[in-house]
Amino acid sequence: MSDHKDLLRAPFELGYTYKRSNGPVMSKFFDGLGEHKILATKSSAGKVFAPAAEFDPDTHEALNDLVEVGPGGAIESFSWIEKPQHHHLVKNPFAFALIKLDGADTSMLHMVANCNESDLSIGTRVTASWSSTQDKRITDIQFFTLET
Amino acid sequence: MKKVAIIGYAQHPILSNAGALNEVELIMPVVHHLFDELGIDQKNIDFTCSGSCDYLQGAAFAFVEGLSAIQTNPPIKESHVEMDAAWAMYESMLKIQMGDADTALIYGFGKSSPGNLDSIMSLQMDPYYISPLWPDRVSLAALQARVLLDKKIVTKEQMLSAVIEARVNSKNNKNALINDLIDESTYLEEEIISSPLNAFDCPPISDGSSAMIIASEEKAYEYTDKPILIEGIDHRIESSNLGSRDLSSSKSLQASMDHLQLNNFEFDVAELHTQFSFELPFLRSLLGLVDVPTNLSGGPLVGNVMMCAGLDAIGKTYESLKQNDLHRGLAHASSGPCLQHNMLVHLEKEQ
Amino acid sequence: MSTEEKPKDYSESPINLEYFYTAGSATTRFLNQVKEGKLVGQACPKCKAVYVPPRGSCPRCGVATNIEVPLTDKGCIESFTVVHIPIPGNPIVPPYVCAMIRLDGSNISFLHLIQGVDIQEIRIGMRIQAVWKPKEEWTHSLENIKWFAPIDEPDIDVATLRFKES
Amino acid sequence: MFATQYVGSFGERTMIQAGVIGVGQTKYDAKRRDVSMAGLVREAIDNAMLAANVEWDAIDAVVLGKAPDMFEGVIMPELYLADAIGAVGKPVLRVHTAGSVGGSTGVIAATHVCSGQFKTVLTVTFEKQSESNATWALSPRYPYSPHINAGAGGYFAPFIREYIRRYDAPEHIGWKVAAKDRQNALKNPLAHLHIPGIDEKMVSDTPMLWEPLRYLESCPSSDGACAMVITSQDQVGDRDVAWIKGMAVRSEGTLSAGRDEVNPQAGIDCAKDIYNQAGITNPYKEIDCAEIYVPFSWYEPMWLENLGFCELGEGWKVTDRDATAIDGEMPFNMSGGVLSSNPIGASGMIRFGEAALQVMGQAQDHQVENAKVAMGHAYGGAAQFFAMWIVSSSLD
Repeated sequence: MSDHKDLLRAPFELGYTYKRSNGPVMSKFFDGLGEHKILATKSSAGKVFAPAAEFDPDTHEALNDLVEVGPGGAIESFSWIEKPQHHHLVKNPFAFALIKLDGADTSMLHMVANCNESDLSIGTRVTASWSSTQDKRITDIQFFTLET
Repeated sequence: MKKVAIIGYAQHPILSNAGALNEVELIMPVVHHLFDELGIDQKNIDFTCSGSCDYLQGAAFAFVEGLSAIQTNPPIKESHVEMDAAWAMYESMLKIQMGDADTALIYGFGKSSPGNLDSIMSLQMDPYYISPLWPDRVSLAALQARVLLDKKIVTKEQMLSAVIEARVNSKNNKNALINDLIDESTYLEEEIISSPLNAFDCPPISDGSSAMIIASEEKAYEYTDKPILIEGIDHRIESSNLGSRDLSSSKSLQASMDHLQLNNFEFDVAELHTQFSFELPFLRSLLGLVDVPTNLSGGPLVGNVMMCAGLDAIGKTYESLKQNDLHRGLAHASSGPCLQHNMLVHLEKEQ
Repeated sequence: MSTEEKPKDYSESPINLEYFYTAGSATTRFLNQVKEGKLVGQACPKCKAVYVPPRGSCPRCGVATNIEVPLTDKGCIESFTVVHIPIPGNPIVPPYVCAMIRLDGSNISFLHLIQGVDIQEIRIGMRIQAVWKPKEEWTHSLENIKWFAPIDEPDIDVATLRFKES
Repeated sequence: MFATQYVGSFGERTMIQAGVIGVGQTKYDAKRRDVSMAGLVREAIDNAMLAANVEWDAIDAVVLGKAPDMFEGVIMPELYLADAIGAVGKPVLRVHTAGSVGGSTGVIAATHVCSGQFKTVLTVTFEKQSESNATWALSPRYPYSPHINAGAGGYFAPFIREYIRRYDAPEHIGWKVAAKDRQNALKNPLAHLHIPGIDEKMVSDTPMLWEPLRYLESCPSSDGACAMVITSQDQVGDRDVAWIKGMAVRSEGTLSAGRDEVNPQAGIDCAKDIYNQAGITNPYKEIDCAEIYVPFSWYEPMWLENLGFCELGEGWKVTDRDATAIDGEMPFNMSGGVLSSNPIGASGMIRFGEAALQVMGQAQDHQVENAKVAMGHAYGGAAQFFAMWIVSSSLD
């Protein structure tokens, strides 16, 4: 048997840039981000899903009625990261948060930055901060910041 | 419907880094241990099913490598779920109930040490809206913890005692990875990873494997006078849309409780696949287990082998019933962020 | 004339994960020998089948291969293909021959390259031997063998290679 | 003490009879850029539920299958897809058995019904290969491993060469299968490859990829999904049904001494098992048509032999005398097969589903006249994982 210290051990990277085709609903959502708009989908029962969901989880209905929500909203929950890990996109202390955008019935997971942990609580108002990029990705919203 | 019994369970000692062992070397000892204990070999097994996840160690087809641990000459009836091995047990049970098998071998293996579990598990999320933000598994759990704390469904004191008790209970599990005791001040001084969770609230990075053998009730009597039967089993998933879920409750578990008629049912013991401290008091309350000895093995907080920990909860419940004068046990397995997918297994020892 | 770039109909999602590969015990034992220029298979204690490279088990019997069996670097071509297309991440320039190499005394084959011969000459059953890199370049990898090249020995009937339990 | 030898028919094994009442597929294509993963999967599900004439409240459980998560970079996609596949509030299982997964997922879905735990089960499999590159995803580069990887074709080509050597098969057999399956694909509007005027000459004129395999002798890389609704006898009503008369899986270890990669024992055993269950003694005579997993042309003659449709060494002759053509004695891959559409994780279920469509009389332009008994087959890994079933238009 080999001793642990003799063990062969080497780093490797599993890296690939995936190509995501967004489909009709999410394409409109990502196009909307380019115009600094956040789109949601509205079910036949009137429930508003933001970001624009393709399917209603409960009725299984395919959703395609798009409505604009936000860009402001209230925090429903958050987790504060004092020391971001290297894979995190924000390098200073920040939060992941569930944000219920104005006009939506469900909340959206994103990041909240440029603030302190003590600034945040459930109900705190935040608003989208737009990224300079337009990659048709969720990162086109850079993060959310405290509403002034 | 045909009844199914658990007739054996084995767990590899949980390691922080099993680098010295490849998949085959992890799986073989637990399977051989079970075979030796029951005096059988692979030829006595009608169906074999495993659970694992390629991404944990970054190898496509980890389960194909793992299959080399099993005797496959002659070829075997075999399948694999890319899920916790608790679901491999579920599939195996259906095979027995259908009449296509009388015995089944289930195994799971997982090595979380080769990669960064926090970033890897981000890929469980919606690939368009969520995973590009790389939310780590602790932060996702923390979102649920905060909701539960805010609604006073769980208290900080309960989280502390979940952590302390897990370490006390680890003495019951010779395979536990963590067995040092901590006190309140140590817990309170620990650095927060993602508030409100600190490192003690989170399960340790773990490598290991587990195996189980189940059989039809009839077959089980060939092995034991007091089979431990799966009296009820149910699993359900919830929406992937975290923002549309009520994180202060569990629709899936409530539905399973109703389906299995477990509301107000009295269990003697329970093992829950609660990976984070707050999940234990949350689920104990939800499942009516407040007065039931729960996670006597220490649970995932003292060793959490991904793709096995759910099967381990079932196995540990089985062991509790087998080794003690206990009658009814409840096991819980889960998958996905914020307890998205849950399984309940109601075990009873024949009296 | 400038060609206008077609708008992308997809979004890019880079996923880069870093891992540490650990070889495990059986592979470590094997590769430690490869580093010394030796090929050491592992045999099944039950059926005696010899595995190279070993993964630590005999899937025929489901037991650990705990017997070390030194092998030569000679063998035969159990079968092969001529690869004509470039493979992502593979630096070898096509066409090249990728063969199932069966070392003498072993009971499974592994894939490696064949060179040092006209591609048209290569056939199933052909005798071959490893061509090693210079010793100073040896590492813990079968890449220490640059390729296998034919040797002047009569072909083998591959039907005789099939393992049978004695 | 424990060994159980199973003999006798499927009906004797299980008290509950199950059948397919709806098959749904997507249009297969190299790149389905018009849909998300959820949208792709849902397209197949909507088609299956429409064909089965069932609503969501009739679905008791969902079984999802696909090949490695690395193809799409989504871990355990049943979690993300729960909403799209209508699984919320229900049990869902995710199967992964390499290339055979589409078939084994069908078997597991039917097992859900035959166990007596569920009445009606929705099963769906998919692959969206355009999200990445299959050759990369199947074998990323690892430390200490030589740069030998030559893709799936490079892996299977040596087995094919050994088959050709063993039985002295002429090279045009591969071209013939490739042309025949693509001609069938012209009758299947959902097929990925539609090559007008395809014939042996066109195949033989395409570049060599992995000798002896030419470009058109290899399967494409496709996006697509396939779904089925499987239900128990008491739920069928007056619907068209493909009754499951036999189903089985078999596996053997990759690197196992004595394994014959050309004619794997696991395939032989799996076929014998389903024939035994379905009461079939002469598959060539008693099976009307088959959808067999042929990703590289030569696998048709190889599987003809492995599955007992003919003696060893005779497979290429069966192909050569056009017996596997859609109007032949033993039609294989009427839909165009894996050679014409290959969304890997779904490819096995497409075989199972197309077999069902044949006995339900719903295969439209690629229908085999009067097909009553059909076989679906899938294989994966290093030709080591097998899943098969026999479906019939009647329960007796």
